[in-house]
Amino acid sequence: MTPGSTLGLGIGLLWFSLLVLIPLSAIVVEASGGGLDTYKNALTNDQTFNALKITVIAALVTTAINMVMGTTIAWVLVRDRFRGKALLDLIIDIPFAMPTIVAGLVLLALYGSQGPLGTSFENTRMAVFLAIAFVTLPFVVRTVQPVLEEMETEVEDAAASLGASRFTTFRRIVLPTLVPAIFAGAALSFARGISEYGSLVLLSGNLPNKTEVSSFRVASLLEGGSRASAAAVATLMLLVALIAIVALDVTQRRLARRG
Amino acid sequence: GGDEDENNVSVVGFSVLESAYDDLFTAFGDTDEGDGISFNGPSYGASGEQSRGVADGQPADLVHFSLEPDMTRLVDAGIVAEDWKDNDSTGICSQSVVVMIVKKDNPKDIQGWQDLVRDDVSIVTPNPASSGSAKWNLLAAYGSVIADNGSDEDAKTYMQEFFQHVAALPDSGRDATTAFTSGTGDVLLSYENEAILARQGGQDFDYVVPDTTLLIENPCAVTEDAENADAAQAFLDFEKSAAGQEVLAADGYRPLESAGASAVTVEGATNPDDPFPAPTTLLTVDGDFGGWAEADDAYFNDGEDGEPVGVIAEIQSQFGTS
Amino acid sequence: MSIEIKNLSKRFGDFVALEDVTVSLPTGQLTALLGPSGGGKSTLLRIIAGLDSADEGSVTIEGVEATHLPPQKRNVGFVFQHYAVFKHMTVAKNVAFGLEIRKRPKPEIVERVDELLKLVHLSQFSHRLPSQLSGGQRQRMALARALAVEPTVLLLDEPFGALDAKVRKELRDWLRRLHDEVHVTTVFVTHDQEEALEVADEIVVINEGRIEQVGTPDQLYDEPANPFVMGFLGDVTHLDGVQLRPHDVEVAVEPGLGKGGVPGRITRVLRVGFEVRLTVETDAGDDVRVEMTRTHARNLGLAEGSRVWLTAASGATTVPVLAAV
Amino acid sequence: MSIEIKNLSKRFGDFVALEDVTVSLPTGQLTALLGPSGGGKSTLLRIIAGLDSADEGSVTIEGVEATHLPPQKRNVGFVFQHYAVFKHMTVAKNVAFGLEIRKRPKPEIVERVDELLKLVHLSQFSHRLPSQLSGGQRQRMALARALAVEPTVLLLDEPFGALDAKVRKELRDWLRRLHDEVHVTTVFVTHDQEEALEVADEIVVINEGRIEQVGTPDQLYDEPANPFVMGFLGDVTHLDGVQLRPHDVEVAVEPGLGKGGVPGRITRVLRVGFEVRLTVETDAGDDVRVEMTRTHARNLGLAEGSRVWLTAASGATTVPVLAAV
Amino acid sequence: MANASRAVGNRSAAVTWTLRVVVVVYLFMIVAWPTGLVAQNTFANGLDGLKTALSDPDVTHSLWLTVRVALIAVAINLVFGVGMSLLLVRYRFPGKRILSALIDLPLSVSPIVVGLALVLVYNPRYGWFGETLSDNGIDVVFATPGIVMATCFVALPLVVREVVPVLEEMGDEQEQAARSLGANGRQTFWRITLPGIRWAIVYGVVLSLARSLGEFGAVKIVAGKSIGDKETATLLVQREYQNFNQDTAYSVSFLLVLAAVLCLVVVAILRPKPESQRPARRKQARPLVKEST
Ligand SMILES: Nc1ncnc2c1ncn2[C@@H]1O[C@H](COP(=O)(O)OP(=O)(O)OP(=O)(O)O)[C@@H](O)[C@H]1O
Ligand SMILES: Nc1ncnc2c1ncn2[C@@H]1O[C@H](COP(=O)(O)OP(=O)(O)OP(=O)(O)O)[C@@H](O)[C@H]1O
Ligand SMILES: [Mg+2]
Ligand SMILES: [Mg+2]
Ligand SMILES: O=S(=O)([O-])[O-]
Repeated sequence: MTPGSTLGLGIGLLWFSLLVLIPLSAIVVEASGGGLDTYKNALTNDQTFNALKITVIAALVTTAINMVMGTTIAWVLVRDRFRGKALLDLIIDIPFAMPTIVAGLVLLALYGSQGPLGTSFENTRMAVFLAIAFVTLPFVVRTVQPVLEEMETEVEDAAASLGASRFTTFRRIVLPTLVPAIFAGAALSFARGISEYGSLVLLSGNLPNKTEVSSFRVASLLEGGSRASAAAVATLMLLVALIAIVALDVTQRRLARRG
Repeated sequence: GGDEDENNVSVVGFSVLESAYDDLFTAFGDTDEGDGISFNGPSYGASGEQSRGVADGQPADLVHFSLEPDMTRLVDAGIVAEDWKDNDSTGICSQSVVVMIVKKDNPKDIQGWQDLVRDDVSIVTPNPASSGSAKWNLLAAYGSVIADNGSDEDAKTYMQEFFQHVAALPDSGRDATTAFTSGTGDVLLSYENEAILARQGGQDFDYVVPDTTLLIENPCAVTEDAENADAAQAFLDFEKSAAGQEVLAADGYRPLESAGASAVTVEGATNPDDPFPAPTTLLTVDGDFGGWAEADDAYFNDGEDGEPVGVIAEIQSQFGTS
Repeated sequence: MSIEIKNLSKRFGDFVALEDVTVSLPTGQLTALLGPSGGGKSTLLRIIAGLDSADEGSVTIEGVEATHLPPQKRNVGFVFQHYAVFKHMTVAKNVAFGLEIRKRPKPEIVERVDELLKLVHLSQFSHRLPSQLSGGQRQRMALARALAVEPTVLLLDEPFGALDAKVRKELRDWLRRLHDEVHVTTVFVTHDQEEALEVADEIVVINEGRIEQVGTPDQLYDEPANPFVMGFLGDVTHLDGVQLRPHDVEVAVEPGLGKGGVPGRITRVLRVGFEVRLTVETDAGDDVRVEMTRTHARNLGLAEGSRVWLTAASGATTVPVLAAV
Repeated sequence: MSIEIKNLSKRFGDFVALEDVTVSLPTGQLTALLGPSGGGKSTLLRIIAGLDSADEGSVTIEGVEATHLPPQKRNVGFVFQHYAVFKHMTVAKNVAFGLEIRKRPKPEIVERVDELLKLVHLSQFSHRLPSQLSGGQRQRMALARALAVEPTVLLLDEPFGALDAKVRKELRDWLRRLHDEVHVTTVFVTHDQEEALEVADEIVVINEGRIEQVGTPDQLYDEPANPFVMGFLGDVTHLDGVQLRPHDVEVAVEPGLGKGGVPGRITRVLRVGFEVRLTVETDAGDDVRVEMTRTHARNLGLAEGSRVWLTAASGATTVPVLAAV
Repeated sequence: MANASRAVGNRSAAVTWTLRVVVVVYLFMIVAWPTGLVAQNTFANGLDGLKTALSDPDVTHSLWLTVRVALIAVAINLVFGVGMSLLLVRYRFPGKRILSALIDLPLSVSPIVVGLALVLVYNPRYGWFGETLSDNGIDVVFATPGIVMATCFVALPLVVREVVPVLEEMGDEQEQAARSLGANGRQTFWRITLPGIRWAIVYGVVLSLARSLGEFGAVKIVAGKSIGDKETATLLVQREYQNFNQDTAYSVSFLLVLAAVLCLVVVAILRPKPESQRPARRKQARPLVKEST
């Protein structure tokens, strides 16, 4: 390290701490201020528990959908050729770039009772799934796509020349290669799903025990003045985010090691 | 907000106040006192949350909450003067009553408090942890039993049934309206003015003033460290004047008696020419619940400071919705 | 019997990659497909393997009409330049893959994999992942994998192209020896003429989608069918209006009888091993390259600046310069 | 004057990459650093350039003590194996870079760049981006770029390692000629002994962080200081307890006088160009490799299966087998 | 792929079409159609909705604030992102791996948690640093700095994630070459490193911009529900929608979606074309591949 880079690192770390690390630790400290009881009280509250349950289930279900659909989409984007494919490629990123509050509005416009489909998904579990599926759509696609692009088609040729059918080649050669990327995308998708807020504001109706997710729970505890309880739930969510990041880091390293 | 602007009054109000205040700002601007005073960056939200925000440092020259305890919090924090009640209106700026908002033509025929606990009815009311409207609604419900010669035990039993029928507890009065209009619940408990405002805004529903209901009194004050105390006070005076109350009345608020405002036609009221029908029994917090200082502790204390938990808060927590 | 290719053509869009190719690759031999980059070698090999399909023509493998068989039915082993290893499987699993596909009994698979890994000297690496092997080791693994299914023919597409010179040389010898042991019909692609000359029994020279010549290494070297083959198979220099190999230029230190040779002066002497490479600038100003043994050079007392007379050796393979590519 | 390296040592953690290296690289010459992979060649070159720093020892470049100078102060041209071209700049801009950094006047830069591009035969490509050049062209550009700043020494780290065989050979000759024109002190790293033998004036053999021998190509080839150098500089075979070069084995078709030579039978005959490579299996069961000219082989009538007697040629460079690496 | 082989390329037409249709339908139902509806709703009454919205000073205020905040946040993240990427790729220091993992953290933290975290530290009354800062006249929470910080937080990893892989792939050889040609550290950065990563920076910036323009939850917590000069466009969308002004909500949403899609189009145009549009890889790669073990 040169003196210049050490200074740069210092400034960078200071900003990162002020912006991210210290505030996130403040949450843990706030929640731990009242000892373990704060956690216990917060988490034994039925409404909180249900909110966490709904959130985890919704995140898991949508992540599972994303693993299948995301891989399929990535496959089609890399291996298929047809007119308008570039447009599809663009569309994938829209959920990432679109403001979440607008995402909720947009889904409401189609799937709400005033939408052209005649479905009235607002204030139902369906709405929660839909919103989370929308915002997490790009993650698996965007992690799997580059791996598929990198993958030498020669490997599939090799499997074919060794007698493997196309399905066997996919199952035994292609899929195992994609698995780390699929899981990396799934980790991101799950983390995002579990923390979703904006897209649900106008869509989910925030019904306790029914469509209320953990972010809303934190917001409402905060609005109700229960900062410690809010921090306790937030700590739990942070933990999940951390686990997701570690999982991501590990899978990426494994991918790299495999070379 | 608007720190840069010398004549700007920053307003912090409870959630449903916005459109009435917009009209008041305009009317005040036309008066001599109001000339040149601006109201950039007003903030509206659940009353309790807004009050906590100001206590936590959100800048405010003028605060207007749903109910007294939210003002008391600021008095305790030294942000509002102890003597904020020492005036003609005893610190109150606007009045209303608790009403029941129902679907168009009242398909479930909801007329009174007992109808709310019928099997086929689900209720939307905001969350008392953050919302002022919620506390008014719940007290009205509780009081309706007492007024019907019920005991406290009867009232508690009723409240238990009541909570079983609650479909949603949104954060603020306004959120509750949004939830109801987007299809949640059969009945929404809210301010009469909110019902009228929503109908003015084109929402297609009816509302019912039950026979027994509670008088809502929303307190207001200029803060101690207001950057623009004079302007804020001038606005407050205007709000409480006959002219101000007439503006508020047009937006669905029941005028303060002390102002001597003349009657106005209120679009959106069930009967625009007799917009504010008197209920058979009108409960008041001071008259029926011993004042807010007592009532808040007795009914809504969440027990966080180790004090006994309020009656309603306890029932609510049994249903896991807090 | 053998691999029979008849009137094969292949186009990519407008581009003709193979044009009416007819050739027979003999059973049990090691045949090299030699030619410059883009000549169509890989395309031909991939069509034999069924990894690409021809536009016209037919392929018969050991008597079986294979033109329309999918790759997995051809019983052909294919080894790719960049190995195409299955990265997520151990070495042993890679080798076992084809056998598992064929649902061979477990013990048989284990035994055969052991045997093959011994053959390619990778026994001690059987539990490693390919990423933990060197390039040469990976290529040997790819070979073992291809051999595992006992293919009737083994096709190798520039099997050593991605390796560095030293390893390439080693693997070359090793392939030759392996073939002498296993004797499976083998076709390998290369664009390195030395590799072809050293390893192959028979060489097929392909250029621009056409076959230029087929023959043993000696035939190709001594009797090139055309200037292209001559130039591609070895060094060529120009002397007196003909192309010939540098070692076919005879050097004299005084003018000979008759025409007397082309006079010139040595501008550079380079010794590599037991060979000496000279650059001679003729009086006409051309550079001629000459190769001879060190002994011969010493006997003639050649050094930089020496005056010499050059002639083509009798019996030298020569081609007129004008026709040169 | 020259590059003087004194008692240089370099460790990476526990690993000793260079151990007490002392060597002097002569001014104006083309010196090769030759050695196997991992020997420490790049490390030494990078320390000379200032891109790495030594743990101990000193570096003097053309009389200037340079041990602690940063790279930009050493006036050293460095050419990287993978070219390290500036991808976003045109060829001309790449070459001009060092001059622009030195704030030379515009017209001078233009003139010098033109001149250099002419030197490396890239004039017509001056406006292309590096991605539009072939590997060989990129490497020539990298060379021009390094030469632009008129370095006192030019360092090349396996300059042709990433190129394919044919281009590598071309560039090798070209580098030799370029050096004869420019005469800047040049050090280049290679692990290909043929490249070193062909191009260098002087060769430094490095192995495992130590210098094994320094000398001219002929010295190294004829008088290797130890078995490692012998083995690294050329093919080696074993005969009768000694190591020697295959072309130093003499072949007779009947037993000679006295000891009579080692009897054996030819198992393989391989002709590459004008050379013939034989494998002889001695009666003791060893394989001996022999090289001779084609004429010689023809005169002796050698073929697979011929019975022969082998002796070491008189004057052959030999090393006892036991000491072999 | 250019050399899609027969074994790989010509899967049965049925499978190809099924996958294609499934993907197109899914994306249409989940993304394309709903997004299109925003435009449709915005222009239901021609340009009136948009005109009305833009004549409301609160709307213009919020749009202007959003743009300003986004630009500041992007600028901060740009400097931080490029600097951090260089450090992470080019230098070794203890804790590097942890840092590089932690930098991704903001991607998976709930915006509400972000808001709460910032409030806990920067609130002027009880925040860890808020009191001191506020005593010195620096307001963070309930003021623009807080909104900027919240926005910085959520978009923090985007530049780093784009730049790090490019820096890694680029290697340091070009930089060393520049050093050996006489360039000092600063010259090397501006003339070699920066041009080498400029496209990655552009993508990072454009993605950050899209994300910053759209941040909602964290800002909502930090900004204090104030209308007008401390209300960002997304907060306004929520308020207007809940105040029964759907036309304004749709108009502002439309503008935000337009900005997001524009960002994506820019990225799509700038990104290097995928493999299929370059010359065949196997040929291109050959001279460069050297096996290492
Ligand atoms: N999938 C394809 N699409 C278009 N052109 C192709 C395709 N595959 C090969 N070609 C072209 O066909 C010609 C022959 O290619 P082929 O790969 O057979 O050459 P090669 O002799 O193997 O060359 P190399 O030594 O470089 O591998 C080349 O010009 C190549 O560009
Ligand atoms: N930065 C480093 N960290 C740790 N070890 C290193 C580093 N650089 C080089 N080495 C080690 O030092 C030894 C010498 O490396 P060097 O690159 O000088 O070898 P070389 O002779 O150039 O080999 P090659 O021909 O493969 O390029 C090698 O074993 C290498 O692994
Ligand atoms: Mg090929
Ligand atoms: Mg090296
Ligand atoms: O704004 S409320 O306090 O009425 O929710």
